[in-house]
Amino acid sequence: MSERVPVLKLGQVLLVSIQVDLEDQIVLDLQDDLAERIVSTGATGVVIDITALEIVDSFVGRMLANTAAISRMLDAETVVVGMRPAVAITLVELGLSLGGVRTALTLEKGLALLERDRTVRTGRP
Amino acid sequence: MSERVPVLKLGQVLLVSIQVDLEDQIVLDLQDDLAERIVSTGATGVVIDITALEIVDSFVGRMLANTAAISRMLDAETVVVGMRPAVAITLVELGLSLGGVRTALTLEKGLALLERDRTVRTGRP
Amino acid sequence: MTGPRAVEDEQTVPIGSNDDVVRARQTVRTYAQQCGLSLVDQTKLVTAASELARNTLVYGGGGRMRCATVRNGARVGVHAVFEDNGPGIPDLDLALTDGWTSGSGMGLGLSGARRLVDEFALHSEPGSGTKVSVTKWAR
Amino acid sequence: MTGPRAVEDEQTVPIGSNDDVVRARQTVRTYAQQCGLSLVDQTKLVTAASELARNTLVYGGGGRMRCATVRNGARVGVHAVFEDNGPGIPDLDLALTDGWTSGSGMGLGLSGARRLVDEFALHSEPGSGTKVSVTKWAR
Ligand SMILES: Nc1ncnc2c1ncn2[C@@H]1O[C@H](COP(=O)(O)OP(=O)(O)O)[C@@H](O)[C@H]1O
Ligand SMILES: Nc1ncnc2c1ncn2[C@@H]1O[C@H](COP(=O)(O)OP(=O)(O)O)[C@@H](O)[C@H]1O
Repeated sequence: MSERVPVLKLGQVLLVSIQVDLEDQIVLDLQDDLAERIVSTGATGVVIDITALEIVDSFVGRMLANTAAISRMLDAETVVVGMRPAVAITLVELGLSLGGVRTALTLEKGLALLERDRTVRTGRP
Repeated sequence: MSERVPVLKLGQVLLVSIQVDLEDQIVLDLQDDLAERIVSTGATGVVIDITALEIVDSFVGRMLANTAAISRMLDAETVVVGMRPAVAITLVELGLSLGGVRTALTLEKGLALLERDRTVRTGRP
Repeated sequence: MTGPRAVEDEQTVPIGSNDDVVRARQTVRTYAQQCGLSLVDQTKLVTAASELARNTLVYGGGGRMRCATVRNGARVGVHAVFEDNGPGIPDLDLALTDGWTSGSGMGLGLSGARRLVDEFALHSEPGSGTKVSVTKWAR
Repeated sequence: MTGPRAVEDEQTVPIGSNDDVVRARQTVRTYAQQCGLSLVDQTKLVTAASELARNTLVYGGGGRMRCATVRNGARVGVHAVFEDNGPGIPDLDLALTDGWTSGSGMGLGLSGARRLVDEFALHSEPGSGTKVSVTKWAR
């Protein structure tokens, strides 16, 4: 139960890659860890890579939405990358469309999106 | 009960640093004072430093959102700085994501953000 | 609506912890793959199972899932039943309303799971537990 | 779901003014620290208490908070009860709906507080007051 999902720092961006089917407590811990790390590192972006996730249920979906909202309040932007088509189809049918969550197809595109954002916000590259 | 939170003026910016757990009436007075001072000083920015705040409940959260909206109508931009990670996590769970409120991690970053803004808006540094 | 059926290879997964919810998802996925459900249908069924297993744990105070292959003539599908002896659900219609939760969830588990499967049945007696059965057929 | 419990060190804070709401928050924080709640859990519990204490004052016309340490086997937590003899709540489901307020609040106090704690109970009889109990366990 002391298992935790690793959070990497890549320049100004925190990167989380979810590799396995996570139990609920680990999902909650990840949300809290990310908030902590945004503040301690001053990161301006968060990328959550869910390429490996076979399903996203309402619990994980809520974590993604909450993390986007929390990081925004801490002045960082969150992008979820790698969502599978079947997962997107299922989430909509479940009733969760993750309106407040930005997405990109790949890690590269997600990082580029955050980079573009930062340039716009700070006025420098 | 005649206690009031001090509002400092720093160039074009009004600075409020909330240092203690405030009772509701003082929170409301602060909101009114800020509106008054924006108009009387012609300030273009407001920074509310909540570094010392251990919690932000829906009452204080609403004051922050209202102050952002009021100052915008008076042509000043509000930035909330120093929100703790645990406070951001709690606000989102409470159901308040402060969509209209700009945030920065530190006072320096908040002031820099307002400065940048002013340059963009006025076209001069 | 549902004709004679054969239920095969039944397996029971106890649900008493967050880990068990993960195990329940994985068990359902294995059945879904063996029955030849499409990738999208597998994803829908496993997601529904995840919601229902979590409810069994959180609201039912723990219980079990029974999973099986089901046949009806030439059709094959996966059948899963989630049971607990918890407090039950006083108002089924309310519980099936999108967004309604008695706890801190999103209130999409029951209503969403119902949309994700082909057959859905919910039985609950206040005081004597809850039973939710779902079936998803291969196309 | 909830086994035998021991309640210890109970303390009562009267709630009759805005100052008392501040005192209620501080009291709950002290208990939360003593019980070893994590910083995030302390913050969640104190925020919930703040919402509930304000309701006791604003809608209940004043009342009291009782706060205590609670034990259940090896688990330890904080239990807080907010009580008033005010007008009560005619429709509990409505009052628990996100965004619903009969006054000028944001309508997030009750629903939000429920999400922030581990156990939440709301009792109210129109005409004879309101009682809200919450518990948060150390992990
Ligand atoms: N197994 C169960 N036992 C008792 N109550 C349940 C059970 N499953 C669901 N419920 C009730 O139905 C409500 C709605 O469930 P659901 O739609 O899954 O949303 P959520 O899980 O987000 O609360 C729950 O909040 C709970 O009150
Ligand atoms: N102690 C109480 N006594 C009477 N009514 C209450 C009490 N607490 C809450 N309520 C009712 O429930 C409604 C919703 O409460 P809440 O979710 O805290 O939102 P808000 O405080 O913003 O109105 C209140 O507007 C009020 O009508």
